Amino acid sequence: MSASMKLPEAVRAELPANVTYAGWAAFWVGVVLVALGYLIDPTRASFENVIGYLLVVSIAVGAIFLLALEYIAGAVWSVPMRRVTEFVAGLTPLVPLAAIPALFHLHDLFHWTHTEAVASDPLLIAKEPYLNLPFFTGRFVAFSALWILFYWLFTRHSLKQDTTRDQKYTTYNVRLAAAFLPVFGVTLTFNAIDWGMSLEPHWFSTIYGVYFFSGTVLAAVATVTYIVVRLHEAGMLPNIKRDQLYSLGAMLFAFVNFWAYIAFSQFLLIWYANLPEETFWFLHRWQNGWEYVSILLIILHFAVPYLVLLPQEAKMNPRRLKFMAIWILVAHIVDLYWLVMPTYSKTPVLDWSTFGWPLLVAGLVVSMLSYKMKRHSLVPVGDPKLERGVQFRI
Amino acid sequence: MTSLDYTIDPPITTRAVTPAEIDSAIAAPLDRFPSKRWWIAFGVTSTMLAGGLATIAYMLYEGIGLLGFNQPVAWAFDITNFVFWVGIGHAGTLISAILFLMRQRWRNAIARFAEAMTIFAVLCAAIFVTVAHLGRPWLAGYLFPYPNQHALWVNFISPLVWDVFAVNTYLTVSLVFWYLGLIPDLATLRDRTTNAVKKLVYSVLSLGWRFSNRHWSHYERMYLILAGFATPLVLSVHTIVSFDFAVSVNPGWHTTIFPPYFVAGAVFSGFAMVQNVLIIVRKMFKLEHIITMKHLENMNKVMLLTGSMVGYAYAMEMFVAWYSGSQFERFVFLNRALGPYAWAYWTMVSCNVVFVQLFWFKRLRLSIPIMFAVGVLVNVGMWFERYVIIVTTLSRDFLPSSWGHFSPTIFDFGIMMLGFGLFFTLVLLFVRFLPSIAMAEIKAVMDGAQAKH
Amino acid sequence: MSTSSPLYAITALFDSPDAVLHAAEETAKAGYTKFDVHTPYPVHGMDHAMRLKTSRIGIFAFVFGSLGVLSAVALITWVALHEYPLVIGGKPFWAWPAFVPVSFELTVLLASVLSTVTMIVFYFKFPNNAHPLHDTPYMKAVSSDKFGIAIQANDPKFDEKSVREFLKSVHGSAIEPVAYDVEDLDHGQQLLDARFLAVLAVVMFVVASGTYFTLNYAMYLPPFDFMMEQNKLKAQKPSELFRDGKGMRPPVEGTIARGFIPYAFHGKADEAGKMLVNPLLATAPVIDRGKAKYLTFCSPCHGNFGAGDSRLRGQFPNPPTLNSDKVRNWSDGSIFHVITDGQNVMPSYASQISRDDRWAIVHYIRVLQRAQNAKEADLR
Amino acid sequence: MWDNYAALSPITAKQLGVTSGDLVEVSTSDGAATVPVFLQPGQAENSVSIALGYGRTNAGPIGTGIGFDVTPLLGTATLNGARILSGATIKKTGGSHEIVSTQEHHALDDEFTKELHLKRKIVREGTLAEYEKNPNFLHEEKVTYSGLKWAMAIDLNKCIGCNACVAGCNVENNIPVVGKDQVANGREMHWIRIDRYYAGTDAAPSLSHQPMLCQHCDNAPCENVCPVVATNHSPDGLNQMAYNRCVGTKYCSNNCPYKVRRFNFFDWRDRFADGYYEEQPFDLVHNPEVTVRSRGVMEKCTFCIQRIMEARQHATEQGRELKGTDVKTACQEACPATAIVFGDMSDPKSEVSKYRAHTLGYHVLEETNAKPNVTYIARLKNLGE
Repeated sequence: MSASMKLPEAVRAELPANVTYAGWAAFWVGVVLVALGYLIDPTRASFENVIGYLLVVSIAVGAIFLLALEYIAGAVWSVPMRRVTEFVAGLTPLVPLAAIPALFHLHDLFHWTHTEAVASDPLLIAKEPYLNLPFFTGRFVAFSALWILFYWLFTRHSLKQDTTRDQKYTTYNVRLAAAFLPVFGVTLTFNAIDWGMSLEPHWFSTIYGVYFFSGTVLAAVATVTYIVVRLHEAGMLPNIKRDQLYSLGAMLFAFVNFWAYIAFSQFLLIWYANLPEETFWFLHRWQNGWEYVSILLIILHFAVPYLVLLPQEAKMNPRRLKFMAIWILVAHIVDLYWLVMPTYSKTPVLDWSTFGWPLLVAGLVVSMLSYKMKRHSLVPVGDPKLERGVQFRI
Repeated sequence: MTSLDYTIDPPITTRAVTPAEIDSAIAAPLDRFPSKRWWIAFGVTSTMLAGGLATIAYMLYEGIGLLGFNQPVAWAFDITNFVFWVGIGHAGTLISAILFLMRQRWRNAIARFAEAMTIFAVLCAAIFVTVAHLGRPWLAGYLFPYPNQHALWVNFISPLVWDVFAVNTYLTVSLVFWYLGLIPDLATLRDRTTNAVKKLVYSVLSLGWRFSNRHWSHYERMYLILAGFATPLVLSVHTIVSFDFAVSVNPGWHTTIFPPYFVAGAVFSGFAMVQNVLIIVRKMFKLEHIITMKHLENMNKVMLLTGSMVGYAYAMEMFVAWYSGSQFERFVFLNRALGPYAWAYWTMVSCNVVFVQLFWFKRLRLSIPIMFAVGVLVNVGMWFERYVIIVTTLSRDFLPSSWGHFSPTIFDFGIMMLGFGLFFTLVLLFVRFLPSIAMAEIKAVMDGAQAKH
Repeated sequence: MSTSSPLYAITALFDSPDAVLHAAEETAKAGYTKFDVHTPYPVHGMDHAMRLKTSRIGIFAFVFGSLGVLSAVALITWVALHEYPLVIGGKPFWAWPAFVPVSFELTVLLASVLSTVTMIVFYFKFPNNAHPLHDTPYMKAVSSDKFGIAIQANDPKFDEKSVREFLKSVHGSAIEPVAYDVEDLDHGQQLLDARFLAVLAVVMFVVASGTYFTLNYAMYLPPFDFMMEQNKLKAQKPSELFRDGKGMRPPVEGTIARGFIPYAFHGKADEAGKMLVNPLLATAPVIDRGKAKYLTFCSPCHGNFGAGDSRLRGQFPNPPTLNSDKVRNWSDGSIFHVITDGQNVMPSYASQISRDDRWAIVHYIRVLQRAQNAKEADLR
Repeated sequence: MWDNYAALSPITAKQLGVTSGDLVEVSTSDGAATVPVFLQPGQAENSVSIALGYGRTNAGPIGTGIGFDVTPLLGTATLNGARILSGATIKKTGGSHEIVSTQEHHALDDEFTKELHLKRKIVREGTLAEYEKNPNFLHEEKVTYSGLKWAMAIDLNKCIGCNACVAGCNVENNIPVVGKDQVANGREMHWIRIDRYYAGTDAAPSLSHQPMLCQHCDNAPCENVCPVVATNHSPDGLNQMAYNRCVGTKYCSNNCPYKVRRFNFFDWRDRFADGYYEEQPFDLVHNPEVTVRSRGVMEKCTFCIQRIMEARQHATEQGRELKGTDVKTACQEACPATAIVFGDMSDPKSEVSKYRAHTLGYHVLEETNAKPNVTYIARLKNLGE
């Protein structure tokens, strides 16, 4: 490439103090709401805890997936913004913490933990080798450990490159990504089965893991998009052009469609075959007020983002991207709510306690970003693909 | 690993070539009399085609009972081959549309070829699902919604009607997409040739294209839009093919993961077929510098990815069948692995999941004999995947009283031959009569092709 | 290329994309509007350099896509709810999840095909193989590896000399004039050409009649006429197996079918009138039944009220009134006999009207007679 | 079953070292005959049963040369008297004969496939003692409908498995004979069949049988998948077939949990024995009220719709509503044990409604939610405990 291009220097930008304070405030308000929820109604709080946990998983582990995707595909457009993804993935070590309160209330959450219920239910007896507490806990620990390990390796290599500028770290990470993808597929699926599907232990759907995956990627891309656009607007990411934003917008658009495709496939097949062993799960979500949540989900998670992001111009418009990123995150939270809460309640429930975990997670993301930005360059200056990434044009 | 330099864009061709050289390299096979090897290959494939057509004709005369299927296995080779060919057809659109949207420049060298193979494969599939499958193929028109005096329309609830719409849409849109890409190349050929007949044909086919930038401007936008349509379309087609099974109540067919799983499998087998054919074509027509090892390696990587997705789906099916606790589900999957058709199941697993893992190793990924062998095995495996899904499921479903066995007859192999004969005959004619690499697209991504401002 | 034919454009060739991009910018800057750049592949940034507007083809795609989804939903809804509603698998008539795949496919089909056709026909004015640029050395060059600019003669600022100089100033080589071929002169868009329309009409006729023939005849030609010619003996069809050639076998002489009561008074009107007694009581249901059967079978001749005043009056020997003294004085048996056996031109109705219904009709005729000849006592 | 055979219990067969299809020579004091073996769990040990009437030399195109002539076993004394002979011997001759049965034999010792009919609740049984203790040991879901709706009930307690219903149905509905080779390939055409299952062990087998026909499901999986609406639902609850519209995709058969649909793989009538079916007087044999189906068409039990239509015509002629009792199906008429009941299930007083409401009534494969209209009455066995 042309020598005229000047490589960016390490960028040490810090979030404005008020943003950092707002992040901490949101976090602590969230913590208080969650704690209050546990004091008042532990059962409901633990269900909301599951939503919060799955939200953190989808943002943090989804971000690791985005890192792996960049390396394995040899993508260059995302290199100038990769640090943001790494910072978001920085939530990974906190992921297990988000599940700890719920771990103390597994009995409230999971019907299959009730030994007397299992004893009289042939289906649950059949599932016992998988659905039992020691194995469940074991899986939880193993999955968390794997995620943290891969997060740590990815970012360690990337950060080392800032100073050494050695291309071998890219090669390391490419190999790491190849190793991570199968691990990601298996862990994310079984984590979703454990914390989502087994809430209604009689129900089963083979596509559940893929469904959760589509939401995961969407949540991670939306988080990264929002942060990138905000930092770009604040002048902290000068290398980002419309071309890079377009790629983010296209990913959002693609995964909005992918989610709709997976969700519709699952619904259509179960609706069509009309087998009682499967339909009851959707019937729970189509009765007593849940039908409004279901319709809302279609509008929030598919119809609106689809129409808004459809024009080519929209995918590179920073304001619209910022707006849609938040929109999609909200839709993702509604999606998790729709997956989890019908098990808890026959009718939809919504009050202050519902907002505890989303606030907590939002605060956590901002605080994590602020913390990481103080310590590391906002641009992976040592990455050999950086220059190509900066020059990327659609 | 020092050989890789991440700071530079990977080159498109292995050695520097000028646009004029591209033209002559690609147009060369069209200008000379075909080689003896081409004629031998053509002789073999057209004989297969003729044999297949004879089989179909005899079946039309005598009845599809000549095939081996029975009660309860009422679908067998016919639908296996249909799904197989539709699947093969998926690589083309994936390469031409999805990789285009992802701005993977390497796809330009193989897109034309893959698109052509899509069209040929979908044609094969269409033949299987009509004449080799229907009890009364002469009434295949009933599958289309047309106004008639009975006021009776098609059943829009039936997945088979979705199939009719999906396959026809896919065929039409693929043709449009392929033809749109061909127009500039046909114009180039028109301007190159000195033969009056060829000139007339190319002139008519190129519709008067004259490389005007006022046209390119619309053309590029249209190409992007078509790619945007083709991407969900390609997903929808194999999704709908998977619905053919998944909407049923049969355990082993009714599985919610079928849509993404079938799409992954289709891309998997399609890439294997494209890779196999390209290995031969690049050798025969000396195009190694344009269709490079990098192309083959990338295709192998996609195969590794999709093969692993297929493996994931197998594992999920097995796990959830167990997890469901339903005795029907559990039985069907145990029966697949241990029952009378276990040999087919394990052929499928080893070909689709195990062998393709060789591509983890760069050296094997770059070895032409190995990758060719794996590509063939993948297609064998994917054929058996459909066979396993269809035949084992049907042979032992709900009522043990109605269980049965399927064994193919010679006519089953006859219709199978028809598919391969038709496909490879069309491929041979294609490389002989049309530019098998998109000249304009290659030129557009070569070094120095775009202004450096 | 005769010198007498009018000039189309002056062309110049360039060797690199940078050169042509620069030249195009300059051309636009110089105020030429009717010019075109020809490149073997799309050169990025050229739209901007030529000051072209962004293509609006996407709007067509959106419109055609919307048309596709609307037409699919409209067709399916009409079929499922109005044209032929059928119960299928216990699903609702309007089973919307099942309609999504077809709607999607039609959307993609119409959007892709129609917008491509729109682009080729309306934007490109194709098919058009009679453009002056065709078969020029210029075209041969730009179709392979050269880049060219053509400034057209119909540009308001066009002046041959200044254009040549301008092209030279932007480092164009091979600056050549391109003239119209004589026969090219009038050839623009030829979609409405009479010959083209004639060909189109022939194609339409062949396709339409072929489709009609295929759908209505070819699909049922032998040997595919299996179920039209079924190997079974339908009622009243002949059979070669029997000497008399009749497929339906007459009952053996002297036997009667179960449930069949023979009529003993064929041709014996007087006896029937004396011996037969109406077995039915004149209850309201019986009279209603008689009325229904009377209105079906009798009223076409005898009129709705038995007055013999139907529309057939004057066409045949006039149907008699049933209210005459003669008929009023008949016994029930006589009326029954006439219905059963016929009289004069009136045929037997025994095969159409069941025995009980004939007796019910008799009751109803009595009702009609009494209504027409009501006594004062009846009115009370 | 296409030929006749020597039925042996699995244990006796093992002692003799023979298995299904092996030829054996059976000899009595009067003579000997060679017959293939067919294993029949439940056959008494050291006994053999053989059907007479096969192996004829002059019985027309269909009957000639089918099976084995065993009359030599009968002496003049036994020919007209008791057909139970003792003192017979069996000898393995070597060689084998292909025996074609419409139902596969499943080994009783294969844990994988053993007794699936009970595990899957296809055949439900109880004991008399169990029933006396708790009549509600089966649970039946009740659904209410309005208007005339056809339904059938089959009492497994009464059914003796004689196949008379199969024969009655074949004659009524123009069902073709397909030939041994086609039966061997699983292409028999019967609209109603007797499913038989074994349970227990070779030494103490228990037999269950069950007439199986189209269940005329309310949520029929077959109807959804037909692309040309050749199969759909009538307002009176019949799952009906429009043969003329059928193009033969066969998906309906695949999606039928009961596998009761039958496909015309060939035009059986011109195929079998040199077009034998097309000769005179076969046009007289066929029921003129029933379509003679051609090749490429799917068919199945119609609940004798031609009889329903005829009854409806009579009712209309008589100016009254059609009643459930007006129609008897061919299988119902043929059943010597009156195990089959047919009628209007909307009428709570009809016999079929009472069967449906019976505590022993159940539907096969209720898990599929197909809502069948054929009710089976669970069989009670008196084990005499």
